[in-house]
Amino acid sequence: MKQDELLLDLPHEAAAGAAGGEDWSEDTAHRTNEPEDALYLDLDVWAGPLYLLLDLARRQKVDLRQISILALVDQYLEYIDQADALKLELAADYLVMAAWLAYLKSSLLLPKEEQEEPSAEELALKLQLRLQRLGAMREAAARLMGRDRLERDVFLRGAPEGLRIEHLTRWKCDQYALIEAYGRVKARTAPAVHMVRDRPVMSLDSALGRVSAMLGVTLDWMELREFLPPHAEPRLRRSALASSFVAALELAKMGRAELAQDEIFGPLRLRRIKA
Amino acid sequence: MSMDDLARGVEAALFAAEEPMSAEALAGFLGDAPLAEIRSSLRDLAEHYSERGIRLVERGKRWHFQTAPDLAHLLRRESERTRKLSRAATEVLAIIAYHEPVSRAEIESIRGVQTSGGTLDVLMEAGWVKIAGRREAPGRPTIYATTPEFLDHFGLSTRRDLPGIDELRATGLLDPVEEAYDALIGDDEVVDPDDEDESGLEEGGRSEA
Amino acid sequence: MSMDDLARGVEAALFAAEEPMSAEALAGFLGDAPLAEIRSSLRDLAEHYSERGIRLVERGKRWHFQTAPDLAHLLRRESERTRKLSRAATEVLAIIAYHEPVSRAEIESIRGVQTSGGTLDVLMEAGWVKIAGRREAPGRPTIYATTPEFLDHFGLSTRRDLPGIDELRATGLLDPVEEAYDALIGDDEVVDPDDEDESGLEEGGRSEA
Repeated sequence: MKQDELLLDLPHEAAAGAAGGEDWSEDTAHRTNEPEDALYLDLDVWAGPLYLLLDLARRQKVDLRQISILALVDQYLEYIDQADALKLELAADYLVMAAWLAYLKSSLLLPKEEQEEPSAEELALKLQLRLQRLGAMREAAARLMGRDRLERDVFLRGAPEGLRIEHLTRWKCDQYALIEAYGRVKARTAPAVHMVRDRPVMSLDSALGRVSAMLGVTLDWMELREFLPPHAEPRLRRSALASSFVAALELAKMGRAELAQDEIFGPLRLRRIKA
Repeated sequence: MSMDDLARGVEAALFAAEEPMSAEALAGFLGDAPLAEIRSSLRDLAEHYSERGIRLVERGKRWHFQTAPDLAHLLRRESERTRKLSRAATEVLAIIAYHEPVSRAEIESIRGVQTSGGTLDVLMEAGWVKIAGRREAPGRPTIYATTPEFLDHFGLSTRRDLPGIDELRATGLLDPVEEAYDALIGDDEVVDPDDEDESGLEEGGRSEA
Repeated sequence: MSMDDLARGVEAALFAAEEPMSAEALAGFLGDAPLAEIRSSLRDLAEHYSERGIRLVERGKRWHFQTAPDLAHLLRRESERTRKLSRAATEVLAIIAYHEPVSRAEIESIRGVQTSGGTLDVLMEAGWVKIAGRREAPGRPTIYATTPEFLDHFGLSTRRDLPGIDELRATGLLDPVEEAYDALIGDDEVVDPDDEDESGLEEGGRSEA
């Protein structure tokens, strides 16, 4: 199967080189009416080996399904010979196709037991199927082009008035968006009122009072944390710690207390200095 | 319904022509047909089309097809697009709804931003706002009010159905923090209001300390 | 000759329209008339115009007026799009129309030659062929299909009107070679390939004859 594809694909890959000449304009009616015995040498009209084969097949004047591949191969090879005799420059893909067809022919003539896979019959049948398909499409194209075509055979109105289209915009907005917008406006333009939030704090004054009162009770060292209100919520506790620390410094500055700390970040202790 | 070939040719030629054609031009086009026959075909065709959706009419000796004048109203199509009202337009609409009738200057002073004339046009095009006269004040400014369609569209039976300031505050819609935050991060980004409150609180706390 | 207003409206709309119109589009234009009535008007109008110089035709579910084909000799002119196409282009167009959607590799495998990019461009520029997405296959190749303009231009009501398409389909000529081959020789994997081939060929030969 692989080999088959490779071989069958070779010609059209090679045809890539000749692709420039592939787009010519050509009258299909003229082609099909060509007399059978014409010498087919105007290479210009062939797009590639498959086309050439198809045209050769057409000249057998039989259904493509009954075409003799062997006869076709002979015709092709003969054609190439003739062209060569006339010293026409043959595109490489024509020669590749010729070589492949010669191989196909010899395989077809060989006894079946000696054949490799895929068999010559398979290759021949596939070639035949390809030609049928290409033939069908060429015919379809010709019939399509021959239809009553717009702007050639039939015409649309030359100057249509056109249908007027009025574009209306339907605006969309919902109740929430409306109310929210109003809230936004009011909030934006409301006079700025700064609300100070009620926070649990211990002021420096009350810390000072509390620390000095507690220092009066004992002469022993006390850790700073012992001065904090015992059941305070965490935020008040943080505030109290800060205020108490400042109060302790204040007391030390006034000479009423002394501070000690044994290590960095260690517990801070203080005790009263006797007056 | 059988037509002679000349009439068919005239009909097709006039149909396909890009401009009106005179009887002479048609005759030339149709293989030098006798003018009298062309004219007779034109009359027959005009008669045939007299009651139809299209007419064959003569203008300055030249003939052309056109649609029947009484169908002009049919040959208009309205295509609708739906568009979301812009933020600015929504604000203006809300202000009009809460304060109507209001002048443009009043709208601007409430919004705290200049309002482009296009915004009011859009609201009037939408059919939600109308001009409600002029204020008897210096300059006699135009004043605006909402329409019954406005109430319909927003599912309100009366303007009094709109929530009052207190209710707005209760729903958090007057929260200034949100507005400040909006202003900070730019427009329409919707933020989870819970997140917003919390971050607002912390920020406030820090700045106080 | 009196016509109902809907038929007159349909006639006028199609006459004035710059593009072919579907029954749905007409209904939209004509104040949301019932589709069934629009369709019945279209049939009546097509009947009315069947013998005249202009025709009402359906192309891919869209309708338009055009001149009668037998008057082509009077009106014929060459336009950009009717300039003779290269044979390559006409074949590629036919292959796309009969096989759509189809990839470039598939087109090339039928034609046996490479297709220059220009050929597809010409067809796309004419508005007859469009890219119809990608095939969900290795390499995700671009696939091509015909357009509504293709139907318009070649006077086809639907792709089923493509000349000979039923026959081509029935005879398997639209199937790929491999598939046709497998169908011919019988699909089963058989132990002895030589036998298989032989019988397959013979069978194929018989069924073809």
